Amino acid sequence: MPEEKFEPKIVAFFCNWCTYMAADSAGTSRMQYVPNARVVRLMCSGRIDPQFVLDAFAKGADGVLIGGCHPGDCHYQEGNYKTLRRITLLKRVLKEMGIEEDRFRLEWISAAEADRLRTTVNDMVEKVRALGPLRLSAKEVIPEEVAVS
Amino acid sequence: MEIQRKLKHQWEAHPEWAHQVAALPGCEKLFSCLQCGTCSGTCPLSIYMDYTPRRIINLVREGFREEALSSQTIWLCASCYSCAVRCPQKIQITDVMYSLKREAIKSRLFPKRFAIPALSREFYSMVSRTGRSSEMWLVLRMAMRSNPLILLTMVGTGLNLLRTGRMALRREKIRRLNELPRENSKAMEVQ
Amino acid sequence: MFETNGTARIGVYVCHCGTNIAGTVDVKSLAEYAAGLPGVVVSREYKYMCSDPGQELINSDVREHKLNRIVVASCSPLLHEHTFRTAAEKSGLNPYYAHMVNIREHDSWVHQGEKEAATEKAKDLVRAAVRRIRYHKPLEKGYVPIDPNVLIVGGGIAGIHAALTMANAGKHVYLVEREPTIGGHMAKFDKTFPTLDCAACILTPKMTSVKAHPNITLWTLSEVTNVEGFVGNYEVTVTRHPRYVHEDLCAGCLQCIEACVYKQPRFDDEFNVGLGKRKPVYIPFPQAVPQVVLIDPETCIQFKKGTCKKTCVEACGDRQAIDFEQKDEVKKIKVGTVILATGFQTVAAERVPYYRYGVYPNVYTSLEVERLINASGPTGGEVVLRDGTKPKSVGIIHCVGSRDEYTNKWCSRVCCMYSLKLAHLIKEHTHAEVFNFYIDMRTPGKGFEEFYHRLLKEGVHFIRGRVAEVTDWADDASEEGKLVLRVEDTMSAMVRRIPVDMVVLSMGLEPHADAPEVRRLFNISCGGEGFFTERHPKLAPVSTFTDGIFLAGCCQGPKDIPDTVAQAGAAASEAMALIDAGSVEIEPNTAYVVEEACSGCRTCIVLCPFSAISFVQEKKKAAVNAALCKGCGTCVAGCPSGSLRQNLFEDEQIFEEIEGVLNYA
Amino acid sequence: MSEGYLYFPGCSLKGTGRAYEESLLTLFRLLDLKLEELDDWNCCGATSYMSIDEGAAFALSARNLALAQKSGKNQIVVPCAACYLVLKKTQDYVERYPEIRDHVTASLRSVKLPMAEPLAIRHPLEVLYNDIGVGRIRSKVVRKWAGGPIACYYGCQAVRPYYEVDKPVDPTRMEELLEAAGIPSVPYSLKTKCCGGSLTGTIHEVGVRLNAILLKEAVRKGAKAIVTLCPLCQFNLDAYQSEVCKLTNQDLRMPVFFFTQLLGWALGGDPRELGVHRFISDAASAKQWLSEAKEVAAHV
Repeated sequence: MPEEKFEPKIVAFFCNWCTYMAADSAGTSRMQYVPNARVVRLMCSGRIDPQFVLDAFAKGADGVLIGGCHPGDCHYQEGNYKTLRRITLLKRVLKEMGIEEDRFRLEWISAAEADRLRTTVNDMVEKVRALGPLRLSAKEVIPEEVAVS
Repeated sequence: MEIQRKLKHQWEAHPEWAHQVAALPGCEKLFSCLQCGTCSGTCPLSIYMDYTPRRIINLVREGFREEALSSQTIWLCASCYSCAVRCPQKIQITDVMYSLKREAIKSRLFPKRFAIPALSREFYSMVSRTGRSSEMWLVLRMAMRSNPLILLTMVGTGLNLLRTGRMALRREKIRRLNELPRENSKAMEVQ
Repeated sequence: MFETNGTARIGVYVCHCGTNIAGTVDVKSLAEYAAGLPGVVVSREYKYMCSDPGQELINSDVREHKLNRIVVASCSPLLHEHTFRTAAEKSGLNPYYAHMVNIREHDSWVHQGEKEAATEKAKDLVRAAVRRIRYHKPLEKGYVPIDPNVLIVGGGIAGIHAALTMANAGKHVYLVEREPTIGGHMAKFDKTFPTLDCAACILTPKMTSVKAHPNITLWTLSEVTNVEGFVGNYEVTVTRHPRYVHEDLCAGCLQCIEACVYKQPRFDDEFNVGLGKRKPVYIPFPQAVPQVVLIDPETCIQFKKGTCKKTCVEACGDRQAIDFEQKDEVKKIKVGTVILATGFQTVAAERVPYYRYGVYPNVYTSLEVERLINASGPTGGEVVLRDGTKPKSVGIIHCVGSRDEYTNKWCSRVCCMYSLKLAHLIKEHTHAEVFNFYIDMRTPGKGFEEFYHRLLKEGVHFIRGRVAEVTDWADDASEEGKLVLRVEDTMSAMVRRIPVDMVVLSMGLEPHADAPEVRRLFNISCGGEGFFTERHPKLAPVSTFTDGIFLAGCCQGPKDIPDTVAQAGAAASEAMALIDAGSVEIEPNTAYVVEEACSGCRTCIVLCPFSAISFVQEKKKAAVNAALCKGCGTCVAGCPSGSLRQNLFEDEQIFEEIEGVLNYA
Repeated sequence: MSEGYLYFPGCSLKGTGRAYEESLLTLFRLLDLKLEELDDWNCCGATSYMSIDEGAAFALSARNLALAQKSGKNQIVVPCAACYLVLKKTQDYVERYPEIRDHVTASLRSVKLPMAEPLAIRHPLEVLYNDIGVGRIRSKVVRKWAGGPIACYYGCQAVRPYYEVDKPVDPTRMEELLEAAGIPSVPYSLKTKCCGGSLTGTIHEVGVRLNAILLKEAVRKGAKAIVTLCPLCQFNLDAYQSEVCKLTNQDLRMPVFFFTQLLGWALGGDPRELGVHRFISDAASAKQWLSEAKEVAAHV
């Protein structure tokens, strides 16, 4: 729908203890931000399987945002470090698939950083809007098994 | 002594104007004022003002345009920024004062025969024409436009400056006058 | 009765939450939309789903329409997930057949005025939930036993009150205090507002009974250095720093202090915030608990040079309580619950440079003045300037370091009242002319406003205006040798210059500098300003998001003594409620292994920070110990063969959610 | 320092503040610092311009920044406090407010000038303090001060709202540099209070009162002279002293120096080249102190 204004869809994977809470407190303090993100709640960003991200892109997400606790603050001690390792690998895969960097973002947002959450979402949506809708070319087949750990 | 009526009806206020001011650069935080008076307390000139800076902020915030624009306060402000750096809410009061000065001049609401608006306008036109300000000429024209008596108070000073070679008699001018921003006619028609 | 994983009969419930949601999200069309989704049998919108009638709605629908899945679109699951799981359970379903959609915090509240977009978002989220819940399974509730012992961190009035409450109820309390004595800030105060009863008189009895109580283990000069485990089963490491005196051997006779080679006290005395002096061997203050001396290695000759005559050891004699060799002692304890009562610190006066603290000697902080007024303080209760003279005029500046973008934005809540108290006490002690400079007078509390009126009658000056500067610039003879406060008297709209002999800065309250470390240690969260965050500002004010850890006192936000004590009592009873229940329900969101698929590659074993996964040699397969698993799912994401799975966060459920939000019908 | 600094004198330094320019150039020469005057610079607009037309005010001072950019140098020395602030504020607000940036860019483009990249706008006090340093000043002192303690007066716009020149609350760099030059100072609580700027010319009586306060406190603290870093401050305190004395009927006469005059003198500059003949009030003491100089060893 390039003719009318393009509204990007962002799938956001938030960890229960930091970023999800940040989003909650953004709500309680009535901070206003763009309505383009859809949150999928997980206990820890460490639960995020690269396939979730690939699936999201494959099924029509224009961007994927991952939110976890700051390094050292993980509710489960080190889950977010594991996330970081996986994501760095995943980023390469996405690059090869021709998915622009701005479409995939990992942010550490603590429960206290409601405003940071607000600006992150706004900023990402703005960037993705600039990129336009994601169109994975036909030859692009999402690898069923991307073993990253 | 004349007795003044102090009652204000709400229809006399211009709330929308308050929001226009708050939209100007530097005036964003207008509405976060706590009325603590730090600005007035730190201002070296507040003791000569008809409204203290704190009261000006509140007049603007409540939309009392005439009172704010015709106050002497905004012309007594010497832009020393004490208030701006001390305000616990980080309100750039100096910028608020500037914006009020500009509007006062545009809408001719400044105190009559008050030298400062005259000075500003003379300064403005001189600089827009020559690119430099020559203090002596400036003072002369300012005085003529506001209150020539000022000159008397200045004779002594003038002589001293001459004696010590501190008065530039030649009118300075820059070479590439064409590079100066155009005079804003709206601002100048006031003359 | 409907314990079936087969065909889903889903009920969707959209909550208006008054106008909180309905004001922004078109709840009617949302409910209508949901009704059309595959598997949905009933779809309703209702004013308050969390209310009894709301829950009853679910109950009757389950019976009537044979529902076996419940989706509630309302507020954050962190708030009401438990409510609706219980509702499902009451109607005979497995509680984990209920799922919540957050259309308030994540939608209506953050997209006000965007009705259309917000409604679209809500539809996406509901659709995702409807798709997800089809893959839910019945799960057994998980329970863990609660260790009856409790750890209380911080020995101020909050920690003391919580400790006594629980100890009296027969629970064993470990009270850990960083300082050499308990008592905290309150012990430093002279009188307490508004009743003006002496702080020591009401606090010290509680302090001594802490020491005496059989159920309380008191560790001063100690810090919590490590915390492991989870609700009901915390394993805590406490490091006891050496005081170089054996607590059990010292009788508190204080003869060692007499005998110290330093004949005169000459080192800054922390308890008197630097106004008094002490020796290297000292007791913080006469009623300190424990009544035991300590030696400060920074100033003791024996520690610095090793050449001291050790007259203190002589004086101690056969007791042999003094031990220069004492080292850190590490204690490991098991507790089921924790109460954090770590208190606050006052803003450093140097951060408000315009008031010239540390430049002009007669500018004091409120805490310094508390000590000056205190009968057991450095001047024995004499309010005198540093040169020993009595001030004839005193200016008390409120809100210093509070309500200020340059220091702390918040109101510190107690400053107005303690400033009034100081004004009264200073007048009483010195008959000086007292000026209070305030921005807003905040006296919301029992007897507070009355106290304010009392001071008005006593003739204290109240000037509404924030002092711009404290200066020694004298405008005329009347100001010579004085400190001049330049301020706008906003009530009379005049700028005034008020010369005084003494300036008191009513410093604001802020979180301890090391609050972030404590937060990390106990795995709880802080608000932007750095105070610990309660689970819910209204409904769970002393709980945290980490089960079994509770808050009391100013570590959660500025508050006065009555509120602190009330909160400490609340924290104690919350903890006891857990303990007396004997066990606590936990999310059954643990990981498990699908053995036939497990290749035994052991990738998962290193991934688990809680070593909950072991390798079973005979089967050559991984096994998860549910008791140790915390349910983060890191191993699940890492398993190459997909044989590790997580309850409540199964791959199918998450994929369905992803595709659901992306509008795949 | 090899590549040297651009120099923006501003209108006052060509008129009432002439001595400031003379002493500044002399001092920088003594320290082998190159100053290159910005070619065809224009008035910064001061406070008056801002009171008429904000857009034009920013555009006006932006022209100077654009010229500076074209000259290829990346730092410009601005001795006049007012000019210093206006140039800094222009650069800052152009950064901060898109609407202002757009207006200024357009206005500059219309006269074929580029929008300047941010460059270092510096006040001589801070240049001397940071680039030369108290130590090097001390080592270059060749004269011994006989003039008694002075009060360092910073005024407003050099120390507010931008804090590069010195600390906002209690600036001390002038004191430090002058102490190094062997010139003692008194604690002066009004060092950052405003002198009223152009008020002396407009609402005369108020302007004079402000200066009376400053002089009274200086005398009270035992100062024998005031030292400034702004042409307008110097002018007000110097030119209206006799009036202040009448107003307060106290003898508050004292020379009002530019800090560059005292430093230049201490480093051996020729008094004439430091503008010693340009004082109005108590010129006698000024002349005396700035000439009767015993040479001393190159350390104090």
